[in-house]
Amino acid sequence: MNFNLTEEQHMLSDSVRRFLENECGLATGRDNKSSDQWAKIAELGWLAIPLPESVGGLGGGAVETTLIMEEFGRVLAVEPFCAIGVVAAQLILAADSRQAEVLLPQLIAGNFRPIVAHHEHEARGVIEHVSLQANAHGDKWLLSGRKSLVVGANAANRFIVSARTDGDLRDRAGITLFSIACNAPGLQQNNIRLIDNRWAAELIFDNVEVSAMNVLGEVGEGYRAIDHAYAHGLLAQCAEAVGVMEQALWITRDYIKTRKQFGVALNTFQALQHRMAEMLIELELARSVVYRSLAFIDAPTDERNAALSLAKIKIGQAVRFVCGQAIQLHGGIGVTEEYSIGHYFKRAMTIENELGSSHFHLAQLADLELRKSVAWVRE
Amino acid sequence: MNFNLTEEQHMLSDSVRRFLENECGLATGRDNKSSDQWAKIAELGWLAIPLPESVGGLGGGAVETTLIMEEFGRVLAVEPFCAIGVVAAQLILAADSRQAEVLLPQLIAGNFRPIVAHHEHEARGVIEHVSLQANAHGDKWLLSGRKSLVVGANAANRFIVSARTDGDLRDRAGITLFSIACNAPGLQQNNIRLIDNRWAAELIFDNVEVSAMNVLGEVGEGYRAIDHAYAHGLLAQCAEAVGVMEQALWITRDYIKTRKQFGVALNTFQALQHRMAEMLIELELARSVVYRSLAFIDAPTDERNAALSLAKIKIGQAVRFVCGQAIQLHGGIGVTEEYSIGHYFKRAMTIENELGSSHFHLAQLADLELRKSVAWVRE
Amino acid sequence: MDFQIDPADEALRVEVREFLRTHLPADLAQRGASGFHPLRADQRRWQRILFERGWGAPNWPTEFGGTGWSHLRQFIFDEECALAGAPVTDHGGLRMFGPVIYTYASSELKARLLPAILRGELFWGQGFSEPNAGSDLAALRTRAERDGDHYIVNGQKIWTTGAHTCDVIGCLVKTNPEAKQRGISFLCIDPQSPGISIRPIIDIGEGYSLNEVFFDNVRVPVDNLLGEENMGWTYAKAVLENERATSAEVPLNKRKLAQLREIVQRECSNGERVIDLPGFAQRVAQLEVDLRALEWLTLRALTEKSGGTSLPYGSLLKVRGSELLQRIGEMTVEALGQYGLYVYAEPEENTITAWPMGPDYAPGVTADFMYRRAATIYGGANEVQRTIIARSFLEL
Amino acid sequence: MDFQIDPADEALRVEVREFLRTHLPADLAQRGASGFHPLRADQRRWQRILFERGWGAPNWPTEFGGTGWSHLRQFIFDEECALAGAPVTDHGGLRMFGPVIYTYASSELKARLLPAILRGELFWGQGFSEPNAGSDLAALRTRAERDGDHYIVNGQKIWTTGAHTCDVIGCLVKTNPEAKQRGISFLCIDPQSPGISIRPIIDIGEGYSLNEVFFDNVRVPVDNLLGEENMGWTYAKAVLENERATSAEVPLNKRKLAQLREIVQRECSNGERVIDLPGFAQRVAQLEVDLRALEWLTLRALTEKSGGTSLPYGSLLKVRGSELLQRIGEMTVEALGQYGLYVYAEPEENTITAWPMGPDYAPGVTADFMYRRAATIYGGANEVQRTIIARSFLEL
Repeated sequence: MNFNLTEEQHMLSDSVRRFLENECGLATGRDNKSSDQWAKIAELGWLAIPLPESVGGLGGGAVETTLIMEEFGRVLAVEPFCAIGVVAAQLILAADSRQAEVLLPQLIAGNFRPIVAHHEHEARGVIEHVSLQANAHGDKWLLSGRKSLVVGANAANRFIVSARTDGDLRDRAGITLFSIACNAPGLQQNNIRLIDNRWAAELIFDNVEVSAMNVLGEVGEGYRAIDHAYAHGLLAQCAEAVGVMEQALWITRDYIKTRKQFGVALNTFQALQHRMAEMLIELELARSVVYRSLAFIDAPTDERNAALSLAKIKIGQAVRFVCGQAIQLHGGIGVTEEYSIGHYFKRAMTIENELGSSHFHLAQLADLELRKSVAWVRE
Repeated sequence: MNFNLTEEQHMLSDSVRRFLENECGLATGRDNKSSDQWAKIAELGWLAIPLPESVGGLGGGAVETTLIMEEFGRVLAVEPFCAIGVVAAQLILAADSRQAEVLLPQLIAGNFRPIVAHHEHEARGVIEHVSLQANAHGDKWLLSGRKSLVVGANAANRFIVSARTDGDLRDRAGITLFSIACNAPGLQQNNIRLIDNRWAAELIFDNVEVSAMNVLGEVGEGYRAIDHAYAHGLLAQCAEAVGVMEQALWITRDYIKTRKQFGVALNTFQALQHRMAEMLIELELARSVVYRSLAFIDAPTDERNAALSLAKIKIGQAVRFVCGQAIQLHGGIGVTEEYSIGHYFKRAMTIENELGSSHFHLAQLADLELRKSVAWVRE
Repeated sequence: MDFQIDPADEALRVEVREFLRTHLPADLAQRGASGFHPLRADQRRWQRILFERGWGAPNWPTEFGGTGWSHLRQFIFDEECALAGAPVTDHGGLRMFGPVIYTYASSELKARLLPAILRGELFWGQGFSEPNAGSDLAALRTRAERDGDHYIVNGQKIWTTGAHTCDVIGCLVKTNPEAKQRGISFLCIDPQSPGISIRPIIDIGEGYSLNEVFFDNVRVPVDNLLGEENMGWTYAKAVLENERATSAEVPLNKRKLAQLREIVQRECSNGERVIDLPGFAQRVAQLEVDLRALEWLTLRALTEKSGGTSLPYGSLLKVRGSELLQRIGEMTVEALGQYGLYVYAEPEENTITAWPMGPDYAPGVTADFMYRRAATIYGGANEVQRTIIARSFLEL
Repeated sequence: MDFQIDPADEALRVEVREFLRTHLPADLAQRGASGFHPLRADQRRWQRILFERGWGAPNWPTEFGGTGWSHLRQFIFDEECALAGAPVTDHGGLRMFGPVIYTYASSELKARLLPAILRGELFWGQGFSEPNAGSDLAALRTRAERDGDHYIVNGQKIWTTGAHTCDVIGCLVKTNPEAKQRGISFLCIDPQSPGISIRPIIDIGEGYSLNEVFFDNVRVPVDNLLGEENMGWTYAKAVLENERATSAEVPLNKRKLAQLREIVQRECSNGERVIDLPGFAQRVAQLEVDLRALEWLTLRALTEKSGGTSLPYGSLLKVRGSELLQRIGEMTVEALGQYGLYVYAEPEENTITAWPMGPDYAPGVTADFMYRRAATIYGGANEVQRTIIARSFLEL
């Protein structure tokens, strides 16, 4: 057990931080274009780092992903590293090893920018919720239905869509993954800006035709890969939240040391000092559950998901508190769009609500509590 | 709408306060005797005040009860005014108007000290939970089962026992009230001191014989009276909590103005000032829900009980916070048995846990939320 | 003590509700309920409607065209208006400056200003705060120097709500720079005056209601002084005192909670209502508890005379009312699912139509939630309120 | 970075667990799990058992008879002991004074004291706090004046845990009343010395572990000075530094949460387990979340070198660990229903039998919950910890 970064990890953190600070500013995403920075990001190798060598990666793993994401959080970058480099990459890796060998090198090179279209409005955190239908039609499939909150869709040059080929709305079996061109006939894409200046889309499928060749993995067997990909996505988002909180905390610290009220600097007020102490405590507890999640990321699915739910609960609660209080300690200026701190709060809110709120994950853990027997408790 | 005490109400508050401060000290209840003060309390007329003139009372009501109970809370008195003067008296009043005319004058005089034996361990706030069985046996009844947390049992000279004569464990119908001598054969009474120095008993009934004459009200119809009595009891306890909080707050205020640390009086620390401001806010919000409950005490049962659940939630949360922080602001001395403030916290804990915890009542209100329709919400 | 509401007061509630049902235009109500900042045009229309009903100034005495209602009746009126989604009326003119005018101003000014406010023809911006005088209002530095029958005003105001659409800015200015609180005066300034520049402040809800206002040798007629020179601090205190019972914003909180309830009933997950998901009903119930407690603390404040030993109701209510607004908002955003994360730009007209995506109750919820992060800051930050409570009442 | 526990460390856990299963006497475990204060006789027996296994001092270096374990292994050992209900070992001797002795004391004192501590023959009272020096320890006033080969001690200590049953009281005393922190020394005092009087302090759990100790011209041999005169503050700081990673009391919190889980599974309401009642499972889950977060923050503190820019782990952990203890306790009391309100007097023997009423897991729960109201106060009140965090790390 060792919580110290290796030298390589230190260098990775530093270089990501330097690049993002210089090249990706706050709130760059308000105009809806696919990011200019993507080619550079690919060039820097960040997409390769967490992926295995068999697909052209550098053989890093979830630890490296969290290091990168923490830096993304720190500057509130909007580039879809998590959507492409984590969720889509892990999905492809887990779904279809043959395809992975073909597709991931292109993803690493930055040419292939797949975005996973999986979320549906009524899912509310339930991964297996898939209502979009794929019906066999000769040797093709016809997809109809809706996806929403497809974050990063504006940067995509390919969608990977989860669709139901069998079973009921929340069955784990019967979910199939399809790779679809962004301009496929019958596919309507409505882009919308999110409050944290990332862009998302609602996708409406009206008998979109997909050939059998474009099924990723086995028909009906998509759930495992989705679960795997979203586990990695959730962890990445938790790490991002740590970066968000850390930066919000230090911006606030610096602000209250200079800002005066009633003739003295704000940092001399004990109530504010103690509030900031609470913010630091929450930040470090949040960081600790990210580390804990890393210990579980390769554990059996149930254990892994329980650990991730636990992390998301703590992270969600912490990030709302830290960023909310960051605004509070700033006073009026904290509520203005042109100052930075409010944007940290907005990112906090999207993190809290995107992959199942902390309340959703608390309900998941509560279910586990109910299933524990006295014997388990005693052990 | 008028929140000012009348002159009579002022006088009542003052006189109760004076008597309790002089005659009933903190923690007088550690030795298990029925209170010496009961005759004096009866003499002062407090038992008469909330009862109607038809039973020898003075025609006051729930407002007067809350005024008295607030004073009981203030000094942490252990005399069973709530158990006898509120719960038992209201139970008799609601159960059987003929009996009430006979029994309540004696109760008012202080000779008759009935204690309601209704609570059972598994009830956890559910009023209709009665498992103790009464089986007809000729023209008598035989009672078998257990009652617990019979607060004030040590002062009783009669028990009023709820028993099931029909129906299932939590049916409202089929509950019957019996009046039973404390030394009835087959009745075992185990007294135990509570953490707040009041005394309670567990009562074990082993075929205790009761004549039909000693049924209060109609057979099987006891629920309504119990519900009424416990509504008044809950309100009384909420008012008591307000007194507990208020006194704890001012004791703490006085303490931190004199106690020094790091060379200065504690009250100069902003963090402590703000904590005390929070305590005051919680106290006054708690007082406000007691007033609100008084507006609902004679409302239809469902509305009344919803209002009381709401009050209990706020009161339970407030009293734990205020009394817990009262200890905290005292520091070490707050955790000693010989200083007063810890006892306020202990009373807080019994209030929170006696008639359904605030979590129980929150679940009750949540059930009501689920039953609301969109139409209701819109109205 | 009497905890039942007076039947006559209850009758007023019924009357107001009926009036709103029949007289509040649907397009105004739609925007009013949405959470977006009110449009001046809507406020103007609505004020005119209220004026015609005789309810133009619920908080003013009858002699100046007000209703003469008790505090409780005003509260009932506010509640009904909020629940119906009526546009917020002009807080500046009706609540902050109106009372100062009818109490302290010359009869000339009264005649010039009060009827115009009542009829919705004179809207006010609030020029109180400055960059270095937020919660510490007495530290303000905008100066007004006498020059003949004019004041020359120099300085800067911030957080000036509606400065860009108002007819007059009510400013606190320093007329005696030597004194601190005793050198402050109330001055009415025409926002079109030469030397004034207005810079928009966009809030984190991406809405526009706030401004910075810069005064560069602005000439203001001496006639525009409200009351006496250097007495502004006294007036401001009186104004703030009037606010004490309403600082929990119970009417607004009620509307927000009703909106949350509607959303958790309408939004579904796999066929189940969101309210039925684990924990949601208990969370709504807890908000209801806290709202009712605030409501009854407000009722106490409304009916109790203020005085020396009285509770600092305004501070108590401000702290918990603003927190509650944020808690309700946070849960509403969550209840909306993805729609809580979308940017629905603030519409420039009152009819809100053709949103790109989502149900009609979604637009404005998150914008308002974001804006209300300021609720624990504006009107004296909650930290300042706690200090007031501790010092003034607890004598710490 | 490596987030997996070392197999050798995991093997130690298994070994300790097995040892506890076979060597921890059942009567000791019953009291240990109950929440009542430990009995000295139990501590003596248990220390002897640990000593014989070679685990008498998990936190000492091997040269003094300790295990030489890493912080992480000590933590694993503590966890297993807590979960098994083993008696708390002598915190004073093993954690606070032992390290001062083997680091700073003369070899004569080392030889006299360390083996006796290890064998469970020398128990320590902690004479740090004074009535006016609680969280502000440096304000202490108990004086020790040199008189030949003795010190004459006058003054008063408070919150002296176990003074009535210990073999030696380790005191911080003023040897130079002019200096503040630099005038403090460590002195070992025989509680039987003439001039010492001990007054019990009963805590609000109605338990007896604390005392006031009065010193009236108590003669203490100069040999009983630990290390150098006037260096006590440095030693005390070192001692407290050793404590930093354990201040969340994760092992104790784990035992308490396990106890809560057992109670909510065993207690029933109308045939349903209490854990199945609305909200209970979510509340337990939330406690689990907070405990795991604390556990992993503790693991970081255990494995990270302390240094200049390091987090003030001790303060972070102290604040949340003590709060968690109180929250778990509060829920456990509620889960017990009526049994949470009964006074179960602290038994004077280790075998807890024949309670008047209630299940065997009830006695001690509420007593401990009450006593732990002090958890946010002792060891430097949480308010003081927040100030330390703000000043030392955030540089506010």
